[in-house]
Amino acid sequence: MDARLTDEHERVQETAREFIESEGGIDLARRQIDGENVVDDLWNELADLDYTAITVPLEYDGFGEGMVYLAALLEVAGRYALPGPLPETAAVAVPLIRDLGTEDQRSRFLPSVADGDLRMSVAVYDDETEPLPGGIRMGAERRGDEGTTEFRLEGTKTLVPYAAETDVVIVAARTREGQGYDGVSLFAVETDHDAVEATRMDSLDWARPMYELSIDGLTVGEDALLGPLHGGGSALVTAMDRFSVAGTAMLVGAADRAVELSVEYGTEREQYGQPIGRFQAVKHRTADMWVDMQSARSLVYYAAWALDEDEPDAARAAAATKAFAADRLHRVFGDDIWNHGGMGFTWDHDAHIYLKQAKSWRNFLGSPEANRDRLIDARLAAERNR
Amino acid sequence: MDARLTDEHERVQETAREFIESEGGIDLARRQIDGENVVDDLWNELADLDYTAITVPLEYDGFGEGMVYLAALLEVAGRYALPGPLPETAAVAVPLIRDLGTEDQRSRFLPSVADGDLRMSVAVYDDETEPLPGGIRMGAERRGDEGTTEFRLEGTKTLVPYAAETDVVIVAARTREGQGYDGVSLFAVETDHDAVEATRMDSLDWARPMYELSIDGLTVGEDALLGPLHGGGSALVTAMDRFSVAGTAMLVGAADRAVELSVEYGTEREQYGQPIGRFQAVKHRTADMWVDMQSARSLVYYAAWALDEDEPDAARAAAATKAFAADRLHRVFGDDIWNHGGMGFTWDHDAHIYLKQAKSWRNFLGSPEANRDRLIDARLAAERNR
Amino acid sequence: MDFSYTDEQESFRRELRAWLEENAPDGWLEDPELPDDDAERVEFLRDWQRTLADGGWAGVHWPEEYGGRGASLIEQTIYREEMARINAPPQINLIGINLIAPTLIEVGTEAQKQRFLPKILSAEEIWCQGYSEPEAGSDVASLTTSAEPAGDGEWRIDGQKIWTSYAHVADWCFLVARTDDSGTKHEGLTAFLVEMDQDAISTEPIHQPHDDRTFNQVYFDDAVATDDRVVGEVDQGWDVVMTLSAFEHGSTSIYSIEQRYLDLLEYCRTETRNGTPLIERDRVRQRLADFDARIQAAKAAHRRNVSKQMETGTPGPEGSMDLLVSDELRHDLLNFAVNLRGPAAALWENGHNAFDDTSGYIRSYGAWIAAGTGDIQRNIIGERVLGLPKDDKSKTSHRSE
Amino acid sequence: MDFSYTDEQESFRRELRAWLEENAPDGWLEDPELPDDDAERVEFLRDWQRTLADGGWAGVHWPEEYGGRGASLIEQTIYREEMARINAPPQINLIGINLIAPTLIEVGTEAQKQRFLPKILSAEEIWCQGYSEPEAGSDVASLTTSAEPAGDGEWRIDGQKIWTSYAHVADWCFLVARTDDSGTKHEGLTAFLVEMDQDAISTEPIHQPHDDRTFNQVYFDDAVATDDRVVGEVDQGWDVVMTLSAFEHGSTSIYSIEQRYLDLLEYCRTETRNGTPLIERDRVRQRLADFDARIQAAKAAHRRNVSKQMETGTPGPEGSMDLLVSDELRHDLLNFAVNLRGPAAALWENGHNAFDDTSGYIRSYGAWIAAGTGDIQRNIIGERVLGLPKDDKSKTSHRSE
Repeated sequence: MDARLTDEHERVQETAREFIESEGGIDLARRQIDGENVVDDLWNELADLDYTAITVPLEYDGFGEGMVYLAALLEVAGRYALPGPLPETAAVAVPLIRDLGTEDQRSRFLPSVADGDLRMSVAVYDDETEPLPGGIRMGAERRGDEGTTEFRLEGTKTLVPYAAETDVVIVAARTREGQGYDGVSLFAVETDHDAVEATRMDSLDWARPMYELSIDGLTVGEDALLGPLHGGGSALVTAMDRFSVAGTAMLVGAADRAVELSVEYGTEREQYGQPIGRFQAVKHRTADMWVDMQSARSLVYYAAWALDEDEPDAARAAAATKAFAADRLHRVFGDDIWNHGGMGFTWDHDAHIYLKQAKSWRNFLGSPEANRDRLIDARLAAERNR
Repeated sequence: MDARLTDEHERVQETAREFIESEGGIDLARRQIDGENVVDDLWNELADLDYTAITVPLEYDGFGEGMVYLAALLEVAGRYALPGPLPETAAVAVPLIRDLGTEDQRSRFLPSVADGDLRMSVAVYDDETEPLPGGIRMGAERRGDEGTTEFRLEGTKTLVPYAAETDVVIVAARTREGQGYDGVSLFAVETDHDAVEATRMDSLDWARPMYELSIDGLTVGEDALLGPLHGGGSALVTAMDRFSVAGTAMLVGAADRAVELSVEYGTEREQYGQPIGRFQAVKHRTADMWVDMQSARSLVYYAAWALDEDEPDAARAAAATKAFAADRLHRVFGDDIWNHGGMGFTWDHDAHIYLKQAKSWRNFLGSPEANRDRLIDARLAAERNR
Repeated sequence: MDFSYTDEQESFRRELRAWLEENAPDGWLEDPELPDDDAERVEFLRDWQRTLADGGWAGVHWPEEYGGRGASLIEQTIYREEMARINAPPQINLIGINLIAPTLIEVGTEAQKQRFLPKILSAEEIWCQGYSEPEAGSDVASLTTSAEPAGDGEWRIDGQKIWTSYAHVADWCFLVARTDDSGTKHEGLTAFLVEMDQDAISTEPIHQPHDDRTFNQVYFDDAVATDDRVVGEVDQGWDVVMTLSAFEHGSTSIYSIEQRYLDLLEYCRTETRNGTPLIERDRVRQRLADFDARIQAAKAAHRRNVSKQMETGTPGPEGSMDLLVSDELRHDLLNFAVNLRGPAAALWENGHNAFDDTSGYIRSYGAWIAAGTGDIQRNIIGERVLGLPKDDKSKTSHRSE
Repeated sequence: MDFSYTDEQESFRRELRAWLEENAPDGWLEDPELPDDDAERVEFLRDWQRTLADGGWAGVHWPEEYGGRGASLIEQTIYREEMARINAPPQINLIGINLIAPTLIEVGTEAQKQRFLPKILSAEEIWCQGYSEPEAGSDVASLTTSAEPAGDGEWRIDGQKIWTSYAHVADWCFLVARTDDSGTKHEGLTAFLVEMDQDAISTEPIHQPHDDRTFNQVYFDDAVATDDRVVGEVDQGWDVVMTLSAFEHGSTSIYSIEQRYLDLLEYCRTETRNGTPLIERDRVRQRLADFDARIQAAKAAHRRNVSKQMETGTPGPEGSMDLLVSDELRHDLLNFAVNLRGPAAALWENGHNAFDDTSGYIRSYGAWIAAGTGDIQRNIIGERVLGLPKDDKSKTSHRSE
């Protein structure tokens, strides 16, 4: 056992930090928030640094690394609320294609992702109020005879991150009526079809745009089907686990920064002739922020490791990570605002960027409540097998 | 509107306080805890002060006062964790007999209660793990013909407060199979029958003993039946509301005292050369204790008033009172221990007496969760009728 | 003890309710919505306050001689209940109505009253309050904005204020400046009424996290005020600050929070997830019931406190409890409301409107801070209500000196 | 990064598990219960520690030359996991094993090691720790118990200690006393090994809220210690205190908390209310899942911390996080467990046994305080981990000076 980041992980964190700082740090996110699209240029640079290749297998020109390595990097990205579909591409799409794809699909997508030529996202919801799996409704009608299977996709997916900034979106559709995830199939859909249109939604977190993705009668071949027909559900669940851990890794990086901001302000800002960090209310609140951040970080590392190692408790660990971190890290950012008084409640202070990110993530792909349900089911199953 | 205690309420509080202090204050509870029975002597004195007559109607030699007056008194009693079945007698049994009793029953019981000659309690549970109404199981078999109706009670009630120190226990039994409270009837059972035996249980709060009350084939006449046959449920629910408000009033008095203790200690005790109440951790925790206590007190007063006035939201207010206060006042006592450091975690410090009382009350006659269920049902019904 | 309203109080309610049904802005009762456009919104709110003033409902707690109704604290509570019931638009000149006018009535000159009160009431002149400064925060007495006599009965004001609500639309500012720095920080302050329409005053909006810009920085660069605009005595401004802050504690937002809660309850009855109304979920019911109990507790506590004030006349430090409880309740309620939206919590709602939950939840962080932060309320309760030893470092804010 | 155990570490676990299955007290594995009677319980626990010592499992982290196994921090973690798995009886001489012996090994004389270590290991001599005093509380350096040279190599000790666990059964006390009061409060302290069997020492049990009396007040009235019982240098006792307190931070109770949680989970699977298992209730499931996540987080954090210590060798102030998280978790879990009992929460359970939830829940208040209180842990984290400005008034306890 050595439950620390390796020297290599720490090196990549340091490099990433230097790189993002040199590009302006959190100003990248602020520019995105102000309406600029910083993703295209940024992505090329991320590719130059090989970050897009991290989770791509060696045989497809990648580094064959897993969630731990990626989480280490995403912590740094989260510190700057870095725009771009890095979690979607590297934590969700690449492992799905790696695990489910045919040789043809892998060759088609993975080297391009590694090179930075292809960005990917994932579209699950058809209804922004229904939790999963109920929120998956789009039908994909099977056509053609045995030899020439085709699917016709029709409908509108919602809450698709970065849909307009990505080339391929993995779309969850129902190919068969079924309970829960049964009957769900995954399709890799290229976004530059005429029949596919992305419309920007008013995402709470303007640094991470969300889109409606309307698919107006798009016919795709069997080569777009990712994994077994009707049987994409379990892979989707694992993909969402990876997404949850990746997203939480970003929030942990942000929370680490929020603690720093509170410590800096608590040391410098004086009220009544004293640095405010000397008041126990501020000091203890900041200590609690740090404890919550370290706890969430520990869960992220463990879950990332368990996913990489295919440990039997990987799903439980991912569920615990999201269930634990969602509201607690949200509170960390709120407490940072609070520690800063009036200065914290301004657009110029970074906490609101993180706060909105945390709130956006809370219910996305599974609320803490839903994850607690999953967690306890997994725990009970494990105990029965002991 | 004048939502304050009246001068008369305040006078009775002052008198009660002086009286209890003169009797030793919380040492009465400590003597009871140490195994002495202080109830008998104390009750005579309470009767001399007319406290036992407060809720007895004027025409039965009482004062005809209601829950507000009683709550004001019980706050003081709670401050000293005063032993004795005062809530059981004055808040539960007397109003039940007043509201449900025949003229004969009223005349038989109420003047004796007012005089201090009769103490009463209430027995609902047959199973100490089942919440109500499922916990009411004892059957009362109807016997005899029309003219000479009798009931044969057989079984063991549990968690009966002060059963051995009371003369009459109101026993909830099932006279008919039914859902929920349907089929529940109430019987006034005298405890000095040979067929009735009270066995002390190891109550968490030794100042308020609990008993198993075994009834070994006791036949009672129709004059023991209180209220309608099969239809005692709704009166029992209201009685429990009164009990909840009365019990919470005692806890509020205790919490008021706990705040005082923390303030005293925070002012006197020095650590690192400073009174510890100057540290914000202690100061803010104590402020929160006070806020919770005042909030619970406000709910008690409102619910007591609403019960007295038969306001349409009386049940909702009682449910809110117990739901709000149970865990929060429990935490007030825990925080008082905490503020006192090692000194708080001793038998000599009073907080543990209050803490155990709060924990004993938490689930008794309805957990906070069950009360929240009731509250929201009542609120929804009220909103539908707006 | 009596928690119910008298017939007379109920008739006050009926009169107000009838008036509101007659005079609420067009369509408001069916669908309360403020104009999106900033300028339109200001105009709408000015109109609304003028309508209130014309009906005698703008400053109900003002004495009748100044256009009020001399409403008792209990009637003011009824007023709040009724306004909350229809989600009434806010009074744009609330600072003037609730803080500045009562202060002028108490310590202003007769000429000041005659000059200012009518236009405060009708919102013809909107007011802001210049207290906070970048380096002073909640420690108002440390302010450094200076006012110096410039001859001819004029004062020259220099300095910077921050967190000034409505400064960008205000016609007048109730400003506290330092006129003598030789004494302790509470000495040598003076309160001025400063006209905002001067070249020497500029405002810069502060961009807030809910994408709103109603707070401002205000720069004074040789701004002018005349002797007759001094409130109270020169160098005795701290007394004026204390007079004004006593009025801050009389308020409560519990009734508007209750209305939000009832709206949320209705949402939970009608909104479904997987075909089941939210209200049927145990976890939703339990949370709603806890909010219900907290609101009932806060309302009962407020009524007890009002009853006490009816006798004593002064709001005690117990007002800190209402602020603490209300601010946390509002925040928790709105946060919960956003979470209930499901995956859509990742989206803004209704274009950042004043009445949507998402904006409200973000704004609630600001409300916490504007109210002086829970830390300060807890200091006030600990020190002034309970008598715990004061930390000489942690003054319990200007509200309570 | 690797959270798994090596084969070697797993074989340590297998060896221990096999030994425990062979050597646990009779019937313990089926039904772990300590004797009710105080004297019997002490005898039972002495026997158990002797059994552990005989098997080489009493002081696994001690060097082999003193009867330990030189177990690494990771092996110590495995040891805790396995002990928790069977709810093993506590080691009665845990203070000796975990704190005093390691301190003697580091700073004691060879004669002290030879004399004391074997009997600590076998529990032939039980130890207590004399730090806290009525007026000193968590501020250990303010202690006033004095030791003065009385000639012939003897010291005379006078004063009073409080919260001294096991003093009523202890044979020896690790005592810190003031030998020079001319300097600052951290100077002039000396650590002594004091034999408890003297007329000049009396103990008085402190009655605790869970009706236990394992804490004591200890009175020293001209008690004697000889020169060879001084640990470290005379007047340099603070260094010894610091050496000992470093060992306090190496511990964790998260594995026994996890075992409690698993027991509670089992309870919820089998226990019904209204005919339905508790585990099927949404509100129960949600709470259990939250505990589960908190426990997983604390375990992962502990492993990260242990991995770091394996390199650095010293437990950092991060140990405060483990204390804070564990103490709150234990309390919340036991409080919840009691609440789950339904109306029976109004009763003691199983006669106040060490393993019942009700006693545990009450005892958890004491554990909080004994651990130095969350306030102090938060000070340590704020000041020593995060570097926030130190309040000269709020020393972060003797643990961290």
